[in-house]
Amino acid sequence: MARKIGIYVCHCGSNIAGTIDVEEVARWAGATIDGVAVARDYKFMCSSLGQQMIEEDIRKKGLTGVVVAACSPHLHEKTFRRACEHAELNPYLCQMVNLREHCSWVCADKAAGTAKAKALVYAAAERVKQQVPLEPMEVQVNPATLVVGGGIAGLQATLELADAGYHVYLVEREPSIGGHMAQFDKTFPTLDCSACILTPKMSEAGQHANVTLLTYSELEEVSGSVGNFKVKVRKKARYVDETICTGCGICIEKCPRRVVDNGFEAGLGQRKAIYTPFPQAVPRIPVIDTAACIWFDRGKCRACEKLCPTNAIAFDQEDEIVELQVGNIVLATGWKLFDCHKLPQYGYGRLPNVYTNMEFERLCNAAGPTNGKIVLRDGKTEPKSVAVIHCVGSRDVRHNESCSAVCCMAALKFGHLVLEKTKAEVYSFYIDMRTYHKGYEEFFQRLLKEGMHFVRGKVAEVTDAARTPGEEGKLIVQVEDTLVGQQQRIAVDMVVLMGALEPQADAKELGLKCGISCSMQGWYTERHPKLDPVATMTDGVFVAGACQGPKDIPASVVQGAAAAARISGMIAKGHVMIEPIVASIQEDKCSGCKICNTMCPYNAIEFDEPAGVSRVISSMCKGCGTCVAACPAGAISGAHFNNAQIMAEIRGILWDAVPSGNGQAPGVPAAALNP
Amino acid sequence: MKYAYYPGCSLEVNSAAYDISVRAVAQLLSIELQEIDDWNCCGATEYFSQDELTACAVIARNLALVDDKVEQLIAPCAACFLNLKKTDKLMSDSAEMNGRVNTCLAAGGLSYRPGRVLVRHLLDVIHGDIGEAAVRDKVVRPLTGLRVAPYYGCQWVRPMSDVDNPEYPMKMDDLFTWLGAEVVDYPVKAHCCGGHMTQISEPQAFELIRRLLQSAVDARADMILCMCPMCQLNLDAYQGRVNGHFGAEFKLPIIFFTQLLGIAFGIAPEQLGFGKEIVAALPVIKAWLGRAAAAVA
Amino acid sequence: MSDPTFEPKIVGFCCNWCSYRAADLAGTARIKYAPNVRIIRLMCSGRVDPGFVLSALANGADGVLIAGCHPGECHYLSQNYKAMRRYHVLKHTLAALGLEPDRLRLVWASAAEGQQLAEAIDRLVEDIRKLGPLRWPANWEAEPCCQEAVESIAREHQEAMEVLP
Amino acid sequence: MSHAAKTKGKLAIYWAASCGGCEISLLQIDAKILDLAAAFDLVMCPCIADGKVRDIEKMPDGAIDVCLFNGGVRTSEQEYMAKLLRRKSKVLVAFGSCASEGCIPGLANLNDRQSIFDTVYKEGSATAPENPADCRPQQATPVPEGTLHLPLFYDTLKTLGQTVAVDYYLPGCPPEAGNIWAAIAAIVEGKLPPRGAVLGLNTTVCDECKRKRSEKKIRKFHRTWQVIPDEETCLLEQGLLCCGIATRAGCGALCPQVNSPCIGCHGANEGVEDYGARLQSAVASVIDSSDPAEIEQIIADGIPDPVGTFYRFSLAGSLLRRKNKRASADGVGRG
Repeated sequence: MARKIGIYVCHCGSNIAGTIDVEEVARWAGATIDGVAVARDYKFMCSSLGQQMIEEDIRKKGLTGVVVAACSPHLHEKTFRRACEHAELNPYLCQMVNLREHCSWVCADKAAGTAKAKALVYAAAERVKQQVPLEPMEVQVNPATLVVGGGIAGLQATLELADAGYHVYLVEREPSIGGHMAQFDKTFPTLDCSACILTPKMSEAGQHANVTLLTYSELEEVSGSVGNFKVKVRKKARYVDETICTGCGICIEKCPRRVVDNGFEAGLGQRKAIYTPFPQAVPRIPVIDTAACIWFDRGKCRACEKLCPTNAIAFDQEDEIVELQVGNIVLATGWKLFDCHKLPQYGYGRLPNVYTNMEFERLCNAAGPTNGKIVLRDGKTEPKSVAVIHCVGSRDVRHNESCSAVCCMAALKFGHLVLEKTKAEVYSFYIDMRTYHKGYEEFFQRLLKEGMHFVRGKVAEVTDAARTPGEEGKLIVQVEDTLVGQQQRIAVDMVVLMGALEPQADAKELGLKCGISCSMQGWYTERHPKLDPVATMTDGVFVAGACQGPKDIPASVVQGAAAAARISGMIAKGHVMIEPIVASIQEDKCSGCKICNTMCPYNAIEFDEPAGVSRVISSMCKGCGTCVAACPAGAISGAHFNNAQIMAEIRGILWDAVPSGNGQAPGVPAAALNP
Repeated sequence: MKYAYYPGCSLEVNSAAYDISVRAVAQLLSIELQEIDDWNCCGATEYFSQDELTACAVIARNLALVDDKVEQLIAPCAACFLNLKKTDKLMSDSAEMNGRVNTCLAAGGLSYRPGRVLVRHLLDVIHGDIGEAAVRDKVVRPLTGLRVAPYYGCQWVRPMSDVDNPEYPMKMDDLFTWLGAEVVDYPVKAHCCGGHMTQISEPQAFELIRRLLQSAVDARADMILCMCPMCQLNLDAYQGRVNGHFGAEFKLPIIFFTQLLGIAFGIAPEQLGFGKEIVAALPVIKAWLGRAAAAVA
Repeated sequence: MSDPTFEPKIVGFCCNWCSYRAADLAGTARIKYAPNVRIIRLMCSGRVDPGFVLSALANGADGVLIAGCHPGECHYLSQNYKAMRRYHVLKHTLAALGLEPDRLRLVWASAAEGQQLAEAIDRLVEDIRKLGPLRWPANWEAEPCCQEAVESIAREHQEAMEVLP
Repeated sequence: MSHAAKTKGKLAIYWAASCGGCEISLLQIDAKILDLAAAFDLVMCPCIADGKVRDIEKMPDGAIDVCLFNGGVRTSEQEYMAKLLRRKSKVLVAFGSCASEGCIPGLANLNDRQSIFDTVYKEGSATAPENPADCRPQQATPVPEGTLHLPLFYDTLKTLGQTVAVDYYLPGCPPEAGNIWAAIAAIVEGKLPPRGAVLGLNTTVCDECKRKRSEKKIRKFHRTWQVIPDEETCLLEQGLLCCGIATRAGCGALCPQVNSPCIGCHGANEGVEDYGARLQSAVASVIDSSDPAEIEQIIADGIPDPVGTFYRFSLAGSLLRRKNKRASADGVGRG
């Protein structure tokens, strides 16, 4: 049928018209490109008037394709597709030309800009002639949701969804939910006790009818796609039967083996071989640490088993794989602490009284190993002076270029706690003091009044090499006070290193399982850093909390709730529309060579043995087109990006490059040009 | 493997012990050293502060003189090591500098392509290329019970920190752990020895030296091991003056790490240049050998 | 051989998620770079079919740019590796067909690397400018003498027939 | 053949730049040749009958019912004949790989007239010693009787489709007798697909190959003489660069059957614009490495002659048609 193409060139005020002669481009297109029924330019195409103009042309002139030469499709493709839809033209018969981002804004010279613009428009016109109507695909949404990570962000998302009446599977790697927040004593800037605000949420999640807790468990495998994910979770053997255990704690009490607790107590305290991380753990069911347990070590003991009133100890328990079906996934896997050994000049690990921030959290915590007493490693001496060093592993090109966001406020909190609990002097060594949220700056001012000392400068080293008798037996902090412009040596009893927040070691691996990518550093990549920081590039997979980037508690809670809201919306609607940009296999052309099957990272291509052909499961296809390019038989076609369309685009974009004479590219055989 | 060898001026006279022990140890580890023919002074630290081009040209001459068939160069002196490395880098980073230096070299009928020669320090070669296993099975006299304080100084890792941790170097620590010595962990092992400060302002220099000696003594070290002639000179030759200045009683042998390495490998002390140091090291070593023998008996 | 007035025409294939967005970013940041690269959007560098590159050259392009997400950061997990493999094979073949290696280039650009992409484009354009025009189709444009030769045959045959009894 | 009764049609078979194998293959239709003879008068077939060009020239346009044209176009004479036969024939069939996509003669497009003549008349071991004076073919040579003419030898071999409009393509080097007969029968019975179509199957050789196939991961390509492949499993999976994945079916997987990889003589599958592009893309995609250096090594070791591998039969018909002339002049890409 005869093609009637409409071409619409946008001025975007002066954004495009400034460097491109848009009138000329429109005039030229109308005169030059074959099949163009109408070519116009307009101040702002995306304005309602601009859209109306396009819609009218479609109706009145019966356009079969529309080319909008304006800004990036990532900005306004939806807008103009909607306009076409209003005028009953299939939205996939609309093609955008990225004149603004890819041409006018990057070209210095108007002539060159206009020439480039013409080529881009020509390409789009040739392409749109090859485009065909497509219908978005509708997928039902399974109302159950998987939340990975039981820290504050994951808890928030879980409770929001559960309270909305939807079922949630909450998977947590540790024996208890709670995450880092459970280790803290106070929370800035209000100083309310972390446990007091967290534990109610934990127990609520533990008891909620709509929540299935899977603690001491890890995500094994994810398949399927938005609306219908299939998930495998590994429940690690606890050696305690959850169905019988009452959490009475006798086993823990009677267990003869004590070990240093490098997990929850950050190495400061001890725990038994059978343990719950902390008294308020949810669930209160203990786990046996096989590395420590005497039975696993020497085949003796079993004290816990003998003394358990409900015979819940099960030494024969094994890991079990649980299969779940969910519609959406929230990753809230949090962060890990920077390894302070990597900065030997600060002496962590060498100098006993150098602590990490997490160690210090436990030190301050009333429920911690010292019952909240701030004392040196000897366990009794109260420090007379404490130094808090900021940005340890953060804002440091050698380790993490980024700012860890929470350390300044945490450092101030530490300062307050020291001043409150001891008579010590407290020094903060900072690069910049970053206190930018509600009540934060006020907290900083409060600490200034409380008498915390602030030295602006990056600490060169922490050493025990005394130079003066006064320094003997102390830790000396060598620093240039950049405000005074002087080298200083400040002798203290205790040093706290504000270690950086880093991505979990296995963040990339987990991301791959869920089909989402990470930043160079390892933080999960959101769909849009500003306008969509909750969703990811993979539909149905959301991120919340510090796994997306360093965050404090309020920000994590916000993101957790936001993810939940997005998911509730999808569940309430019941279905999602997914772009029809998927691959399909023309079975009569397929010879079953099995090249394509290895191409798909989403296993969307299945092989039908009896028929001897491959098939694309369109609901699982993400439309990358790699198999289309790989198929040696040319049997696979990618909707909206098929060969005919791209080849037409190439010919169009080079309209001014083909030399005269018989320079046309050959077709062999001549007829073999169908998509 | 064959390396070009750049001894540098110090190793000719006051640090001859370093040169002797380097050659002895290298031979034993079958590190073939081919001394650069007609090498010249690296200009030490001063030249660069005077005139970068001159400094580079003077140093580049040595690189240009390296045999085409040899790809790596060993400079035992930390200052020479740094200067050679720095020159190569300045030339590869800036086409302009490269051009100007090569113009200078051309005057002498020479030329040098940046990156042609890889500048190494012996410590790095032994630690990396030879490696733990090979070093361990060369040991005939384990240094068990000997407390050593490795001293790195500045130029080994600063400003170019690609060979070791710039804040807290460890390679000499590793090496002597392999040899069975008790390596003391003292906090100032990468602090400055004062360099030429001794010529400018003795009180400052002496304070810097004292800190190093004090810290090593506090750590109950039997001796300090150096990898730089300047460091060795300052700590050894000025120890008396420092004692006088502070009324201290330091009597800490300061030797080159290659000398003790040689002992562990069973090379006779006289073949390692012992006796040239001012604070005698042999008595300490003999005493230790005595202790060791006693321990065995 | 290098002609400063020569403006190369280069086709760029960008993936929807990283490199195309990098180009968008270059725009939003008003980074000026050579106008010679004309970008075609694909969903993924894994969609780049060697045929696209050949078609571009056969249609008169002086060079081709393929841009994708950084290895390990592909929005489709690992598809840019397939692009990389094809790129190397194709380069191998094109070398044998006498294409200067500098005319085909693969670059990685994350959505945040507008500056880097702009620089990469400028470099490519400069390198190709040095090489001069490619004019691949001219390779098979018949020399005038061919037409002439065919006609002369026709003429001879005409004459031959006239002399028949 | 039932239609033998009605007035006989006229058949022309022409032979341009090709080896003659197509004619041999035609004869392999055996007894069917009688049916052919019954159906057609053979007005021209330089290989087996003495038809005169001038007779063809005298015919009215469209007088010939079917012309099977094999061979590519690499001289002025061949171009003349192609145009002549196009004019005179109702149905022009590009007969076999040479006419369709250039085939082996098309690999001459890796060189040009000059270098080919140099090879033949100067460097060639067979001819050069006989030719000390380095005589070259002249288009016109005056002799007492008048002027002798030789056709012009082109720089670039063209396919028939690049020279004149072709009605049908019959793939294969040579086309298998069965397929030839099927094509002729279809023509006679007028059961023809739309013009421009390829008379053959729309799938690839794997479809006809009995070998066991699984998902592919290749770490090393072997040359055929390096390994004795296992008879059961897919040759490509064994590291032999079997072109069957990309090659149009119709031969019954002849080569794989005898444990030898397909070399692609049937050309590309329906809808594929560039055979080599498809093949490289597929093969590259399953190279089992993500390290550029290693990939380059695998390719360099395993595919020393990429053009001869991916474009053995289709170079002249490919998107790029030939080697870059300017390059072959200044030596880029040589060796």
